[in-house]
Amino acid sequence: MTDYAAFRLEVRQFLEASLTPELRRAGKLTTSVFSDFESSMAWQRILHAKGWAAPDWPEEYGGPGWDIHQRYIFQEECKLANAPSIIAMGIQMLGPLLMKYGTEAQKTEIIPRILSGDDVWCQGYSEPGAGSDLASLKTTAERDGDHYRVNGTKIWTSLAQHSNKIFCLVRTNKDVKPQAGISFLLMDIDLPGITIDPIVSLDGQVEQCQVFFEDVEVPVTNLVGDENDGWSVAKSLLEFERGGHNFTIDIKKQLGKVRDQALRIRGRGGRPKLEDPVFRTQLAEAEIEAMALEQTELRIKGSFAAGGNPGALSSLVKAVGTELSQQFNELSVDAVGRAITPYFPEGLDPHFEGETPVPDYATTTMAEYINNRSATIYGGTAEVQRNIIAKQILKL
Amino acid sequence: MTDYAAFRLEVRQFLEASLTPELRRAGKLTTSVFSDFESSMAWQRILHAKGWAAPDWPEEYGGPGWDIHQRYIFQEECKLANAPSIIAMGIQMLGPLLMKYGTEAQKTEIIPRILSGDDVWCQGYSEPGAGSDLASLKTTAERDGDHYRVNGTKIWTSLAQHSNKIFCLVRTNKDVKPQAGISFLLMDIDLPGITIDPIVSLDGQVEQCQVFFEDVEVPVTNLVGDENDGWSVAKSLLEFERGGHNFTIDIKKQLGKVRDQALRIRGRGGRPKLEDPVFRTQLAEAEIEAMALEQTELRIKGSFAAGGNPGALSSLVKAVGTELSQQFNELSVDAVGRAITPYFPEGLDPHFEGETPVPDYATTTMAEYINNRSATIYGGTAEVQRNIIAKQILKL
Amino acid sequence: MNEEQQMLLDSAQRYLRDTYDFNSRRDMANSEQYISTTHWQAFAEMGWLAMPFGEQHGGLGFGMEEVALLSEEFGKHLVLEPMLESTVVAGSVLTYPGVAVESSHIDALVSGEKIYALAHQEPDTTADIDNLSAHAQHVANGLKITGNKAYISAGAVTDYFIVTAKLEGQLALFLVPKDAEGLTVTRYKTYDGRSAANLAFDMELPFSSLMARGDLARSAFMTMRDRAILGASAEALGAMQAALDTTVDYTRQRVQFGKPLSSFQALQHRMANMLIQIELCRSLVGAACRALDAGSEDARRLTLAAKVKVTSTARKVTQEAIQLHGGIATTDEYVVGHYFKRVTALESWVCSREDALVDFIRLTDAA
Amino acid sequence: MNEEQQMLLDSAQRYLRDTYDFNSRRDMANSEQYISTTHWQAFAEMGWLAMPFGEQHGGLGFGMEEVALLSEEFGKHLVLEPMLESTVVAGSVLTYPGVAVESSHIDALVSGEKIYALAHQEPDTTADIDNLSAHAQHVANGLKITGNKAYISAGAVTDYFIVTAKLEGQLALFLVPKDAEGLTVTRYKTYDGRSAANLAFDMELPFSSLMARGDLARSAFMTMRDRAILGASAEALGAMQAALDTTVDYTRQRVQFGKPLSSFQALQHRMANMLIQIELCRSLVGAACRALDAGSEDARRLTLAAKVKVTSTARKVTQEAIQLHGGIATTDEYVVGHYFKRVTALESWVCSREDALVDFIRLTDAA
Repeated sequence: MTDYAAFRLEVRQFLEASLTPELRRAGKLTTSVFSDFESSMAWQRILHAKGWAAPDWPEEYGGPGWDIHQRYIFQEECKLANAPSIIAMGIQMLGPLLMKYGTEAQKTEIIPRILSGDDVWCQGYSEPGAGSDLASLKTTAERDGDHYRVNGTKIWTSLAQHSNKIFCLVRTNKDVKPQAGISFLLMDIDLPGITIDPIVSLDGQVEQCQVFFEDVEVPVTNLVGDENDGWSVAKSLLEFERGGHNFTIDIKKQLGKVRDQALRIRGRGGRPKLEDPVFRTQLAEAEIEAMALEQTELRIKGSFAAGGNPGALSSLVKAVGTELSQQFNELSVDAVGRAITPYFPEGLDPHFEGETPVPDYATTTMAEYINNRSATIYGGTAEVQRNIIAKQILKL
Repeated sequence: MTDYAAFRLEVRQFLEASLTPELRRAGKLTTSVFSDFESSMAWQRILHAKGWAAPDWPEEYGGPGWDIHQRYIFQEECKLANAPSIIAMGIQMLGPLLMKYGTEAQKTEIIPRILSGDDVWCQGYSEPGAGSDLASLKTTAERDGDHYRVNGTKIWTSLAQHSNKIFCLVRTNKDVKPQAGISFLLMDIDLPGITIDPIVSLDGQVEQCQVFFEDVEVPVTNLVGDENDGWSVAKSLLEFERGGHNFTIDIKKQLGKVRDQALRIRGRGGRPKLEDPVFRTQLAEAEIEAMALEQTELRIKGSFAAGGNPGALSSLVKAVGTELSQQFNELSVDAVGRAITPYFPEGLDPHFEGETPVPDYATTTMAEYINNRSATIYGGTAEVQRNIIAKQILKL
Repeated sequence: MNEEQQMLLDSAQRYLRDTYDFNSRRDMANSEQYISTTHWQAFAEMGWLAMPFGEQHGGLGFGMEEVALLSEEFGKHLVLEPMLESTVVAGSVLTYPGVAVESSHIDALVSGEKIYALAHQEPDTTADIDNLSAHAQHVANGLKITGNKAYISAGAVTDYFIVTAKLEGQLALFLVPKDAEGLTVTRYKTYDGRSAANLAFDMELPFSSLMARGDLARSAFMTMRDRAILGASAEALGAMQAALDTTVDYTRQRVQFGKPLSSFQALQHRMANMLIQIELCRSLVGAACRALDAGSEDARRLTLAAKVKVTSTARKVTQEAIQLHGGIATTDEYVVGHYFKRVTALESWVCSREDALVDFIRLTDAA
Repeated sequence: MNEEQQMLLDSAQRYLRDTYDFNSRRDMANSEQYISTTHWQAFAEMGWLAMPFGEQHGGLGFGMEEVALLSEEFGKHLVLEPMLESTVVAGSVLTYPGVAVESSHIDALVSGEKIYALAHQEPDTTADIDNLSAHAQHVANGLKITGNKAYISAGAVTDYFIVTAKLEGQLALFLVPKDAEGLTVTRYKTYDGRSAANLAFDMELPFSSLMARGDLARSAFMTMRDRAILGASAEALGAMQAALDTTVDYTRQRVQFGKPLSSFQALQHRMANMLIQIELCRSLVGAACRALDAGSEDARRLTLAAKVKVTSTARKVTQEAIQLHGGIATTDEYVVGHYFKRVTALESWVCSREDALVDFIRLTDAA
């Protein structure tokens, strides 16, 4: 049996030695699922050198060969040590998908470059006007000899401005049921005919883009899976996206942060806000929800480990994890009060060294609150998760 | 301008003089919208002698000629003085409906007997299998000369066991759209072919019945409104039922009750539960909701008084009033804790004088909690109210 | 689930399905009897009353995990017999290491011959352990104890009460037979179809009736409370799962406005929310039981968390079950309202949600 | 609504519709200017900056009802200019009976020539009036005041700060020009597209800068707070109503799974709930304004109730508006997220929900 305590110590020592103060600052200043881009990539390169860049990957593809508990410990320690996040589109999404559906050529050419960070991938799924109804997508890829000619647009493409590659769902057949005519296609992002429009988010920053395709020629060898079979490829990816995340780790971090904030803010009577019985009770109730979520994630992990398929339970965890995380955002907002108001984006740059109008403990609070509203929208909205539960578990 | 303070005093003095201890006990021991039947009727006779049995009726029908504020004051004072409730089916529902749709004969014969309590009316609307979908009702009335022959069944008929009259919605034409073939019919409840099955409610008591009709012959003169026009008659009644109630009065009473309970129960550290800051805060939040509801009721009253039609706002008040009232039930349950458990129906009889295993302040708590779950079901469910708001106000 | 647990579950499901249909249960609840001696004997014969006891007591040595399995089934069938009160709660005190009690009592409990119940709650209070009015003092040949206890679950069928009182400023636990001189037992039914009693006492007891005092009494009490919380939570879990299942079935069959209710998206989302909340409870109750059985450091904190979460969820879920049914659910002859009444009674049994939350915060901040 | 109110509302709606479209507002918020002097001048010319002042100050003598009408429109259009901060809040203090201030200040405020704002909040605290760190003491030619203030709304465009500090253990109010010696003003933008400032000071002021102290200061402060609460509540009401209207429009147009979003019952019920909650807020805000204008005994209690209710509702409604829109609402170029940011900033402005609730309880229990 694996000695998990020893493993945790090993991870902790590695993080201690490898995380520079700038990287830790980047982790601390993270206000969404993405950290500062350069910091993320720098951290990925460090992890890659150690063989730890893709904790979930099998050893044959360069994974560390960890079991499910080791992966959890690793994630948890990274979070506690304020490591920047690793960009998910390559390692979490495309990598596993290519292992399952990719050709040999795709596996040998693409997967190593995902791991090393030589390629940065972004995801082209959503379209303006499609939203939760992915099957209604309109971007077309017409076969023309050994190429597809791609026309259309994708939206909410995170980090497209930093990426050199994009994977897309495209319509290759209009004459069948919506879901039957979709294919999964890989592209270089600098192909002629691709343009990228950054989208300013509500927090004032750019994380997402709209990508336009005008007569873009893509070799047919860039297809993943069979032509018109992109829907099943995509669905498996949605499941990675939904089930691959350990919400508890993030939420425990949030809990610690709120406690810290509520200790630093003086409430009525000059006593720490944490001693206010009403606030303390709300925090305890949220903590109990977090414990319930944690135990549910452990149940799912146990079921995975026993070879089971948690199925729609991952929808449950997605719904609860995102909503609970939003609840912690609100507790943070309640705790720090007026300190959420300053808009001082310079202070979110890990390299900034000047004075800020907002105290350390509240620097990211408002941006996190704003950005995390998306958590119940992307990767299947809260409503879609409930539809899935109603259909697949309750059979309604 | 009316001197409302003087009016309030007059009402208060009358109540002081007229409410016997037994009647007040009946009021106190009320666990649903209905008080002990005999007490209600006794109180109605006393009010009738004073000319106050039907506060909302115009003077020509024997109403006291009060304006909207006087009626509110009267209701409020009755509630505060623990008067038993007056049964609504005659005075609140059928009376105003006959004034609007009744024939002259119906007006002169029926209305005075409603007022005096000589007739006790019950309502036959719902059917098993119909629920919120009133238009799908199946009880038929076939024309046969100067009679209808009625067959079918009605359910949730409150106090049928105590009534001598019933008004019903019946289907008089099956060949048209469901809503178009409905008529509104009055019946003696002792007609041959009518049988009454009491329904035991969840609190162990009987308040509602199922009524069966087998070839019941009803004179056509008992029709209210035109044949097949029962839907518009019924709809106006639903509006009386929805808008006629001042939820704030009941809820303020509940608020006072919870405060009293929370003062009597010792919580942690032996201090009154009311001093527990978490409970006190919950109570304050509920009180603020009650204030918002009160001000909304006043807005509607103002709009009524100005000749306006509050329309779907009465759905809003019904939804909020019933749900808030349920919230106060829960606060009571939280306040008294384990004292809700004894089932001791003898203690709910206003004439009972023995010992009970449950303290005064908690005698009705559990029965109220149970019975009030129906508040969001009858008179248009909480969901139907939201459908109405979505359709009529939001135009969705 | 291991093989033993599967066998226990199978036998419980079989027995309850075959003998414990809703109508028979309802007749029993409405009768003048409080519990069925036939069922009680059957429970004893199947070993259910011996479950958590060690082999030295003729028990099966099962842990809270197995108690929870059975309690969950009891919740689904609204079982009236006081397995939790006697076996789990009283049993936990009687067998707590160091507690002074004659072994014949344990034999009587395990065989089902006698029923035991905790008498702790006092009138006009919540169940705070530190503010008892009942008090005891030494007298010539034993102890004199004076006070009132109220709302004792299963109290009408109880043979021996475990009475809490202050003795010289400390918590003390007494074993008191129902017919003790100076003890008045007022028996009555409860809204969840069970029985209860209030006690008024001013009685002299032999010294042997003092089972524990001081730290021992306190730790026996707290251990008992953990088990009561988890047994009740598991029962509530069964009740709310059954309430959801009933609701799902009903909405599939019930047609309104030309479509089954189950096809309305607003209702689908509400049932999905019920399921989500139930599953979260299931995770916490399971984890707390395993932690308790393993003697883990975080067992009590998980137990209190389970109490808080299950109490709110069971209330909400059973309310929703009634609302989604409509009128039918407000009648005595339909099952779903009985789940609502049962979980309401469980809310405050032995430990209130509020007490659990306060203790949870205390434990959390002390860590 | 009376004729004067209708005229005010009409002119506000007209002006804002014609000149304050979302894109111009967004450009202004993203520019290096904090507010539009053109708008500010227009506000002054239309008398909006004079609204609540008596005729002796060249004002219109309007009450909170009229301020609320205008604030609600400001909320719908996300107006950036500090009418609430300067006219309503600072103006309330400057014109409070007994407060010592030169009338030229009021002229400057009413004409829009100068902007005034409250500097009360301190770093690392909530806005508790009884726990100020800033303090003043008498010195040779006046007073020396020392301390820090933070997150002063409109602070970057403010000419005069109304600074709270303790003087000999009592609350005192000072009027401090932005360029006072010993005062450091740190100006910055806020997430809701407006400006703010932090102050650090260790300065000597003439005795004339002390406007009020002790009971007078306290009652001027509390009156100001009532007005700030209701102005902010009305603005939040406008913002949440606009958020709902936008959502209703959007779901009518947006097709998913072959149907407009607005036809999904689950979404209809959620929008109905938004409407219900907004209407409840509207009732409370209206009642509180009328009570304040009439000097009713229950005015403060209604005001605090409005604060509590509006704060929770505005948060929930604008969150729902984003959720029902989906991705589009998380972008800077779409209006609905800006309502969310604005009501979030209003939550803690001058008075937090928590403070309002505690004071509400205090008033209720004292009655």
